[in-house]
Order: sequence, then C-alpha cells, then structure tokens
Amino acid sequence: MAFEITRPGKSSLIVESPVMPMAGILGFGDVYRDLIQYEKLGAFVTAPVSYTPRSPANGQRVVPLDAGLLLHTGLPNPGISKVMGRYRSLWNSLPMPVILHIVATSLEHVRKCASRADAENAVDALEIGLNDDIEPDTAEQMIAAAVRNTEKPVLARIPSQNALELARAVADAGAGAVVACAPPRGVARSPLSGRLVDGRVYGPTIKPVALRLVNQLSRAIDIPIIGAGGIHSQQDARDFMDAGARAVQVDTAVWVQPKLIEYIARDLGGLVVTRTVGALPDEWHPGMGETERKAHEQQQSDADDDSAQNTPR
Amino acid sequence: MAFEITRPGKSSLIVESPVMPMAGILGFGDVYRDLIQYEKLGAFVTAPVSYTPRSPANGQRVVPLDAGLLLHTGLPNPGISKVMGRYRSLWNSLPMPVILHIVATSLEHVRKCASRADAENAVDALEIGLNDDIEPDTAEQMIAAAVRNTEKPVLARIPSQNALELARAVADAGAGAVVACAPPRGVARSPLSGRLVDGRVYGPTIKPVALRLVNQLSRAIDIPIIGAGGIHSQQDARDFMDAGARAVQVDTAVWVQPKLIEYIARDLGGLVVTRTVGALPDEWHPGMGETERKAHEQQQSDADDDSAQNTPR
Amino acid sequence: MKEIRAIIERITRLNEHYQWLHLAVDAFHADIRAGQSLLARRLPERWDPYLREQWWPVATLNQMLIVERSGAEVYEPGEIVSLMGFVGQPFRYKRTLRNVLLIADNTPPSPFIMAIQTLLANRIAVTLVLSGSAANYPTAHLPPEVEVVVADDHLNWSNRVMTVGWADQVFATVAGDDEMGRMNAIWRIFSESRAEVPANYLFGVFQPLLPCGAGACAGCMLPLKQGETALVCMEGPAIDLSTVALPAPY
Amino acid sequence: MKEIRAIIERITRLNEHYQWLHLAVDAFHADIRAGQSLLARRLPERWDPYLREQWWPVATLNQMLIVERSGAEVYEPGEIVSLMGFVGQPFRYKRTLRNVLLIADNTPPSPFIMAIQTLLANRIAVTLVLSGSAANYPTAHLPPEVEVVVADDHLNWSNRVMTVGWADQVFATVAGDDEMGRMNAIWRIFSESRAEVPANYLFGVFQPLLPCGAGACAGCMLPLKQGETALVCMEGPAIDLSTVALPAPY
Ligand SMILES: Cc1cc2nc3c(=O)[nH]c(=O)nc-3n(C[C@H](O)[C@H](O)[C@H](O)COP(=O)(O)OP(=O)(O)OC[C@H]3O[C@@H](n4cnc5c(N)ncnc54)[C@H](O)[C@@H]3O)c2cc1C
Ligand SMILES: Cc1cc2nc3c(=O)[nH]c(=O)nc-3n(C[C@H](O)[C@H](O)[C@H](O)COP(=O)(O)OP(=O)(O)OC[C@H]3O[C@@H](n4cnc5c(N)ncnc54)[C@H](O)[C@@H]3O)c2cc1C
Ligand SMILES: Cc1cc2nc3c(=O)[nH]c(=O)nc-3n(C[C@H](O)[C@H](O)[C@H](O)COP(=O)(O)O)c2cc1C
Ligand SMILES: Cc1cc2nc3c(=O)[nH]c(=O)nc-3n(C[C@H](O)[C@H](O)[C@H](O)COP(=O)(O)O)c2cc1C
Ligand code: FES
Ligand code: FES
Repeated sequence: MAFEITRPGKSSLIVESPVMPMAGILGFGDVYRDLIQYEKLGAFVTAPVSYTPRSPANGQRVVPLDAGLLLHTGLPNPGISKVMGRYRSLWNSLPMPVILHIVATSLEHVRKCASRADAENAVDALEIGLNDDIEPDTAEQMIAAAVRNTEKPVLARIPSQNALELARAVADAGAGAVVACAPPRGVARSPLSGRLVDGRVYGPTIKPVALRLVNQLSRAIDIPIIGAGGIHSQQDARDFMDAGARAVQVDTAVWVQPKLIEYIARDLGGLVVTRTVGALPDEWHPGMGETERKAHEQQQSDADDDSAQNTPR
Repeated sequence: MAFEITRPGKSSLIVESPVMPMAGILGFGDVYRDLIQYEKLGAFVTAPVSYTPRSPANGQRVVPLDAGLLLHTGLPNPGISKVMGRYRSLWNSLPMPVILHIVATSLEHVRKCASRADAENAVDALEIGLNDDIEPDTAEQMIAAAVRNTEKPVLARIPSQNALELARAVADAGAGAVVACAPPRGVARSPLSGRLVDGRVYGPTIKPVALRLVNQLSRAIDIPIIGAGGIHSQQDARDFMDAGARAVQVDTAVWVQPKLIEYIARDLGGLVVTRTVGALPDEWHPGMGETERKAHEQQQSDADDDSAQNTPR
Repeated sequence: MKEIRAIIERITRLNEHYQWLHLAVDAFHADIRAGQSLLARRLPERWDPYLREQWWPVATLNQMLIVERSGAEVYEPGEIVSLMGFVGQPFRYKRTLRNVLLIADNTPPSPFIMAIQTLLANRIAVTLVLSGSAANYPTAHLPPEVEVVVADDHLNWSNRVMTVGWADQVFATVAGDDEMGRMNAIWRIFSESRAEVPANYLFGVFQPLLPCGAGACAGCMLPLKQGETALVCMEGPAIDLSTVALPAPY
Repeated sequence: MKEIRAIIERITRLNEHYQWLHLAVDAFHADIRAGQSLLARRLPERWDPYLREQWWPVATLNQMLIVERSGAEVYEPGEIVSLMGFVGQPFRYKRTLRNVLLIADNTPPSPFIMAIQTLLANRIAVTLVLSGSAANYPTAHLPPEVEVVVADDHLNWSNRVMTVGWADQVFATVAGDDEMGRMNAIWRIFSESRAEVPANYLFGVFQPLLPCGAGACAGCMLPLKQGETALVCMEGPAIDLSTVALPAPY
C-alpha cells in the first residue's frame, strides 16, 4: 500500500505503512535490528540531531512513573556533520525513507542543518523539533527557514502547549506535515536522588490528550497530521488514524515491547487485513521462541517479496 | 497552623491546612462523611455549579485508562439557586471555609453567580472554572466580572493549555489565587461502547505536567498558586509545595483511597510533623479495622480540641 | 460508607468460570443486604488498575463475607483487599410478592445470589433466567427450590410468555457492552406480553463503572424520563425501568 | 538483542532476602556471560510498572537460566516472563589476573555471582567484599574457595590495605541512591592506598535504570573525562573508573 504523508507536491513523502518510530526511540537506526523487522516500518525517524554537538544533561534523567516514565537527556549528539559521517551508509541501506530529526536550537542552526541535509541522499525528509515554549512567530520562521533551504519535505513536530496556533503557523510556513505532539514536559522527583528533575513524560496516559489535539488539528489545518504520543497498542494507533491522523509515531512503548511497532506497522500497513489466515502467526503469539519465529520469518519474507515489488519505493 | 492562600487584603482566605478536594471530588459536601474526617481539610471546594441547570452528557462517560481514568460528565447540576437551597445549611455547619466552584459558561452567568454567592454566608470564596480553550482576554473579563460582583476572594482555575498567559491575565483581573491546573481534556475509546469519547484525564501521570506548570507560574506571577493535578501521595502534595504552591487540591485519588486526602491534610497541616510520636497511628496503618480506628479517633478528637481553639476560624 | 481491609481466608471454585472468595471482615459487614455491593481494591497498592471493582456479596457467614468473582482472576488466600461500602440500596420487594423473576442477560447473576436465600426463606418462588454467556453459571450450589431457565442470546426461552405473566416482580441485569440497549430489549419483552408494564414491577439492575460510589462523580448517572436523573451508586442498583429514559426502540 | 518468553520452572530461596528463579529459555541464552544481563518484564502485560527490570544471571544449567532476585518479590512457578537481551559486555579480565576483588557496597553482589565460577575454574583467587546492607547476602551457596569479607557501611574492613594491595583487578558495584558519589568513595579508597590507580584496574559496575537497554535513549549515559560519554547498556556494566568523570571529592 502507499500512503502519502506530506502535502502533495514534487517532493511529497510516500510510505508503505503509516507507522514510524518517534525521534530517538530507535537511535540512529542501529538499535533493535535483530528484534524488529525494520522493513515493516513505513519510515525511520532518526534520533535528534543539532548543528553543534550537545552533551548530556547532568543529574538523574530517568524517573519511573506509574504506567510511564520521565526522561531527561539534554539531547546529547555529536552534531550533524559527525552524525552524517557515521550513519550515512546505514541510512542508505535502509529500505524505507529516512527522516532526519533536527533540534530547532536557533534559526541560524536550522537553516544550516536544512542545507546540510538537503545535500544528503541518505535523508528523505526533515523533521524539525520545536521547543515547548516556542512562540508561533518563531515556529513559523524556523519552518520557513528549513523549507527555503531544502527541496525535501519538512515535517514540523510541535508541543502540545498551544498546539492549534503552532500548527497553523507551521502550515503557513510551508511544512509538509505536522507531527502532533511531542511528549509533554513535566517535573517529577527522582526516587534515587530524591530531587525534583524535569524532563519529558511518556506512557499510555499521555495518549488521550494527544489524541484529542490530533482530532482538533485535523479539522483546523489542511496538511497531513502525523499522530504521536503514548501509542501502546494497535488499537491506540488506529484511534489516531480515526481521529484524523495520516500516520503515527510510536514512542517509548517500543522499549518495553519492541515488537509492538512492527505489529502496528503491519496492521496499519494493511498486511493484517489482507492476510488474516495463517500468514502472520506471530501477530497472535508475539514473542514466541526464536526457532519458531525464524521459520515464520523465512516463510514470510518469501511471501513479502511479491508485495514489495508493487510498492512505490 | 494558619495559611493565607489568597492575596492579602481584607477578604483573604486563611486555612488551617493547605489541602482541599478538587471541585466535584467530594460532591456538595455530603460525600464520604463517614470515611474522611472533613475537619482535617483546610477548605471545602464544592462540585461545579452553573447559573442555569445542566443535564448530564450522553453516552459513555467513564473510560478506565492505565493508571488513571477519563471522565466526561457534562457538569450536571441543578443551577445555583437550587444548589444553595439544598446545601446552604450543610455548608454553614462545616468547620472550614467553603469555596463555591462556578462553571464559567458566560460573562453574564459568571456575574450573576458572583452576586448570588456574595450574599451567601455559607460561601467563603468563589472558584471560577475556566474553559479549556478560553482566550486570555475572555478569562480576564470573566474574573474581573466575578471580582466586581463580590467582596469574597475569587480563585481562578485555569487549564494547562496556555497556562502562563492565562495566569497573568487572571492575576491582572484581580484573582485572589490561581488554581493550576484543571485536569487536561483528552479522547479515549470506551471499552464498553467501542466509541471514541472525550473527557478529562485523571491519574498519577498527569502530575508531572501540572507540577512543572506550577513551578513556572510561581516564578511568573505574584498571587498565590494552588497546585492541582494528579496528587496521589503525601509526597506528591509536598512536591507541589516545593515547586511553589501555597496549597493543593487533591482529585480522583480520593475515590480510590479516600483517607489519602485526610493524611495529606494532616501532613501539610503540620500535624504529622508536630506529633510524630504515637498520636496518629492510622497514618502508618491506614484503613485498619473500624473498632481500632474508632478508638483512635476518640483519642484524637480529644487531642485536637486544644489546637482547634488556637486556629483563626 | 466505610473503608476496611479484609483478608481472603479461603477460595472456593464453583467451576472454571466462577470462584467465591471468603473474606474476613468487621462484624458490621455482615449487615450487607442483597442489592448492595462493595468497591474493592487489591493490595499492595498500585495505580493500575485504577478504579475500584464492584464486588457482589453472595452470602455472609459468621464474620465472613463471601463474594463472587470471575474464575479467570488469580487470588491467593492471605491476600489483603481494601473494601469500600456499602454501595447502593437493598432490593425492595413488593409486600404482596409471590413469584419473582431474576434475569441475567450475558452477565453473571452475581447481584442476585444473596437475594435468593432471603426470598426462599420468605416462601417466595424464584425463577432465574440465565441468557447467553450467563448459561456458564454453575447452579449446583443454588437451593433446589430455584427454578433455573436457560435462554438463548436473544432472551428466548420456552414458556417465556408464561414465565413473564406469572411473575409479580422482575429484576434484570445485563452485559455492559450496551447496557441501555439491552435493558431496552428486556423492556420490550415485557411490554409485548403485557398491556402495560406497571410501575414497581420491572427493575433494571444497573452495573456501570463506579468511580466514586458515593454520588460525587456523576459517572453512574442514569437519564430518567422528564429530564430527571438517578445515580446508580446511590439509588440503584435496581431502578424501576418504567422511569428510565430508554433509547427509542429500533 | 533478542526477546523471548521464558517460564519460571522452579524457585529456590537462598534466605529471606534472596531467591533464585530457574527459567526455561532458548538454547541461545546459555551463551550469556558474566557481566551481561537481561531486561525482564512479567506477564500478563500491564503498563505499571513500566520499565523493564535488569535481571542478573547467576548460572546456566542445561536449558535453564538462573537469575537472582530479591526475596521480597512474589513469583510463582509457571509464570511467564519476557526477557530482552543480552545487555552489555562480558567482564574483561587482565591476562595476568591472579587475584580479583569484587565489592558490593550496599547492594547485592548479583552481577558477580556468575563470574565467580569462571574465575575459580581459571585458578584465580576471588575475594568478595559485602559492605553495609550487602552483608545480608547469604554465602553458603558460594564455592568455599571464595574469601568473603564483611565491611561496614563506610567500606571499612580489617586488612583493607592488604586486600587492596593484593588485588590485580577490582570490580565494584554500589547502591543506586547516589551511584556516582559511592563510586567516588571507592575510587578514593584505592587512590589513598596506591600512588596511582592504573588504567584497567578498578572497574565500576554501574546499574542505572535502563529504559531501552540498547543505546537509544541516552538514559544510562555516563560522563567520562574530557567531555566523552559512555552508554552503560552498551559499553558497561563495567567501566574503568579511571576514565569516568567522578564528582569532585569533598
Ligand atoms: C520544580 C523544581 C524545583 C526545584 N527546586 C529546587 C530547590 O528548591 N532547591 C534546589 O537545590 N534544587 C531544586 N531543583 C533542582 C533539582 O532538584 C535538581 O538539582 C536539578 O534538576 C538537577 O540539576 P542538574 O544541574 O544536575 O541537571 P541539569 O540537567 O542541568 O538540569 C536539569 C533541568 O532542571 C532545571 N532546573 C534546575 N534547577 C531548577 C529549579 N530550581 N527549578 C526548575 N528547574 C530547574 C534545569 O534548567 C534543567 O532543565 C528543582 C528542580 C525542579 C524541576
Ligand atoms: C476523536 C473523536 C472522533 C470521533 N469520530 C467519530 C466518527 O468518525 N464517527 C462517529 O459516528 N462518531 C465519532 N465520534 C463520536 C463518538 O464516537 C461518540 O459517538 C460521541 O462522543 C458520543 O456522542 P453523544 O452524543 O452520545 O455524547 P455527548 O456527551 O453529547 O458527546 C460527547 C462529546 O463528544 C463530542 N463529540 C461528538 N462527536 C464528536 C466527533 N465526531 N469528534 C469529536 N468530538 C465529538 C461532543 O462534542 C461531546 O463533547 C468521535 C468522537 C471523538 C471524540
Ligand atoms: C528545541 C529544543 C528541544 C528540546 N527537546 C528536548 C527533549 O525532547 N528532551 C530532552 O531531554 N531535552 C530537550 N531539550 C533540551 C532541554 O530542554 C534542555 O535545554 C537541556 O536538557 C539542557 O538543560 P539546561 O540547559 O536547562 O540545563 C530541548 C532543547 C531545545 C532547544
Ligand atoms: C467552562 C466549562 C467548563 C467545563 N468543564 C467540564 C469538566 O470539567 N468536565 C466535564 O465533563 N465537562 C465540562 N464541561 C462541559 C463539556 O465540555 C461539554 O460542554 C458538555 O459536556 C456538553 O458537551 P457537548 O455540548 O459538546 O455535547 C465544561 C463546559 C464549560 C462551558
Ligand atoms: S459512582 Fe460516582 S456518582 Fe455514582
Ligand atoms: S538504556 Fe537507553 S541508551 Fe542505555
């Protein structure tokens, strides 16, 4: 199947399954390779990259919550040049589009990152991660700067705070799609250090709020929306599609249940619907023993070869 | 102990413990009377009241979430006149201040509710519940309208969306305190009907976001902040105080663990700190058998009588 | 309403679908009457699951309260649970009651089990209709005087017209997937076989999720006719169906 | 990294503080080596608790993997768990290793138990220091060749200077309340009794929370000297303390 997940045009982004990891969830594409059939994912979103290197945040960064976690990393990364050097060939080898996530630290940096990424064949689209307290004006400028400096589609990831205004601003600025929303920021007390720390909140309970915003946005703007935030089941993903999303990003559920993203991708990619009989036993027996799984994977990769030839990429 | 929880002035609100239920959690004061020692609560916040009667929402209203729930009621109530008629004498008999929660349906209604409440001895303060998508201008007008029509302190309960701007607006309008924040709105699929429904999201995972906002607001505005959202333990309540709140509201945790609000009230009210030895065994053995509890209550109400005489009310 | 901690002293399995938990409780809890329930939460505390569960008593015995639970749930003797209650009002029977009909439509008849004992002791004839999935309810432990009728998924059973005509009072509980729709179906059965369904005759025994159990949250609010409402946790679980605003019949 | 479902076949209690779970696993899992761990999640699925737990293998036996857990947790034979792994690198020993010192400071020595077997088989002398709460670790099941030393809360033990001087390589694991601070305290003990702490000599065995276990989340990132970083889940758990940016000594 083919899903167009950015606004139509010469550089729109078409995927086989409308399912991808949220930025950072699968690192730079070198994570869980033996655990998830990457080929089933519609697109790969990279870990966040900034123009200059960033070092990690100090202090406690992981706080377990009831049915969730708070995570604060400071978005450490070696900067766009080093990242491209290290991962260019890996991304070229991936069978699906690669979306480079760029941290919108400053207008200047966004512009430079966009030009840099524009020259890279390994990158198919950009996702600009906008800060939580960003003003709509600034957001518009950031996205406009990216759009002016690349031919590739530019996705804008917005926070849930002030989502409606921000979505309108980035749509006006020429974003190809809106990713809604970034996980919310919060403050929690670290059980280890006993101190209050802030970070992003993840878990199934953030989903209802994101789902509501996606539904609101889908009525308010006319570029595609990629739904994100707390997806923890196939049904959660379908709920986002029902609420008006064109595609979804799966976040920390992948760390708890890695296979889940593959099942969601197959489900929304139409594989489950078109082949209910026998073809995907691991859908119903997730995590069965290695031996069994290998056998089925063999069967399946045989079966998948056909469909792969009909796909747009 | 005495805590001034609204801006100083001739009509500021002083409470013995900075702990109260969120609007609706204990109904109109007739709920859990045998289960919670109401006297320990710093204030009582009523269920939401509108000027005209409101009937309940249609369709499924309760959706269990992982570590939480989504609830949609439509704020049914018989309107302010009937509510006063029914509950005036009950509220008069309560030993702590009563805060009447008014749903800000329209400017006209807020004005009328405020005048109405101003004439009621049973009401010590008003809390105006602002809608989720309200503009700062409208919020300012609503609060100004309430303030102009009553001598009593006016608290403004704001949503988490756009909290900073709204807090500034209501502070400018003369609010005595800001209640931050109302539980966020979300959409979830009802497991019974299979439909998507929207409502408010409750549970421990909403706390980090509310806590972060309270911390932000406490640096940005100079009227007291009453922290609310997902408090599920004494430590959660203390976290809000640490983050800059002057008092807290406890929400749905009360339905799961009714005694919790009493323990929090005793804790933040200073009782636990001043009487660690033996005086409050049920703090350490919550929910012990009735017989035992009764005996301790007796002991305690004897003990409490002294302190009650020294309190400002 | 009170909250206590109770210990699971003993577990009896009725069959693979149902089990009884014998709970050691305060003396007070032996006062619970048929129709009333408890809101339970297993300890140690976690916040998932969040809402308390509605537990139906089936009998009291000395200081023990017996509740009926699905056989699929795993309990262990010695486990501690927190119980809040009582929720709701006891069933109210007509003074002239002779024959009572209890209907469980695709849901276990747990709310009725405690009532049966009392009804029989008062020489009232009891018919229990188990429809659809309720048919997996084991009846060997019920007193032999109870007439058990098994109905199909659509509430058909042989002699339905007779049973319906014969009953002086009816209590019906239904699956939660579409509580109002199913109650409506029950209403139609009775309105089809009687000229008019009188007041205080046909009661729906409602089992919505109960966030607060005490009238605070409005989560269990039931629309009645003429714009009135009822809180199931306060006035229920049995509500006279002739007063309820049931969905329009299809 | 792989994910499998394993069954708890048997549970052995060491004492009231510790138990061993015998897990039936794929043949592959017998390859796990000391230093590596598994990220476990108990089934059926709930989202609370959320993060997987780090489980330390203590031995492999035929198709069985044995892990060590706190005795306070309740497990049942027949329970199914999901395991992800392997996480981290096997411990790397010096070629010239003769005497190894293992330190568990206020945390169980679980990461070391599997290593002990191999070390002894290679005729390496093993000293295990249990400090503070680690002293509740039962040692009866350890091979008699292991020299067990009990230290106080502040890592004092008799003959500390001698033990320290005698070791060719040291591995230390510490309680999570202040992992960096405690590692620093260990560092100080060794730097006080030696002119210089050489590279590849003193290793911290870090146990941060591991959200992803595979280098994606940066949650386990450790600051090294010169602004470098290490991911404990990828390069750890044992990291040469001479490369770590420990907090300044007080
Ligand atoms: C709501 C809140 C209240 C706090 N109150 C106190 C306090 O009363 N006393 C105290 O010593 N420390 C306080 N802190 C700081 C906290 O306890 C940790 O010390 C801090 O988060 C870790 O700092 P770091 O430099 O190690 O990490 P970093 O990664 O550098 O900082 C983590 C994040 O916390 C933010 N931060 C740091 N201090 C605060 C603060 N006071 N309020 C809000 N954000 C902050 C930083 O900007 C950064 O975004 C508070 C933190 C928060 C979030
Ligand atoms: C995100 C979302 C998507 C939906 N998609 C569909 C759909 O595709 N087809 C369909 O038949 N029904 C849809 N609905 C409606 C939903 O399934 C229920 O039918 C509805 O919420 C219950 O309506 P009610 O009149 O019984 O209750 P009410 O209490 O009157 O309504 C409940 C709340 O849901 C809101 N609502 C009603 N319909 C929608 C809607 N379409 N989108 C957002 N909010 C709504 C109402 O404004 C109200 O706030 C959707 C609801 C939501 C929240
Ligand atoms: C645009 C932008 C987005 C960010 N998003 C995240 C994020 O998703 N996760 C995170 O841990 N830190 C994120 N950060 C970094 C933190 O907010 C913070 O700036 C960083 O951790 C350093 O903290 P401090 O400078 O306040 O100490 C982001 C920063 C910027 C500028
Ligand atoms: C100011 C204001 C605040 C509201 N807050 C709540 C609330 O906290 N909980 C709730 O269930 N409904 C709340 N409502 C009501 C719903 O948002 C909604 O208006 C009501 O359920 C009727 O839904 P409908 O008119 O969209 O069908 C509020 C309404 C207003 C005007
Ligand atoms: S359950 Fe809350 S009002 Fe009935
Ligand atoms: S645990 Fe996620 S990077 Fe190490």
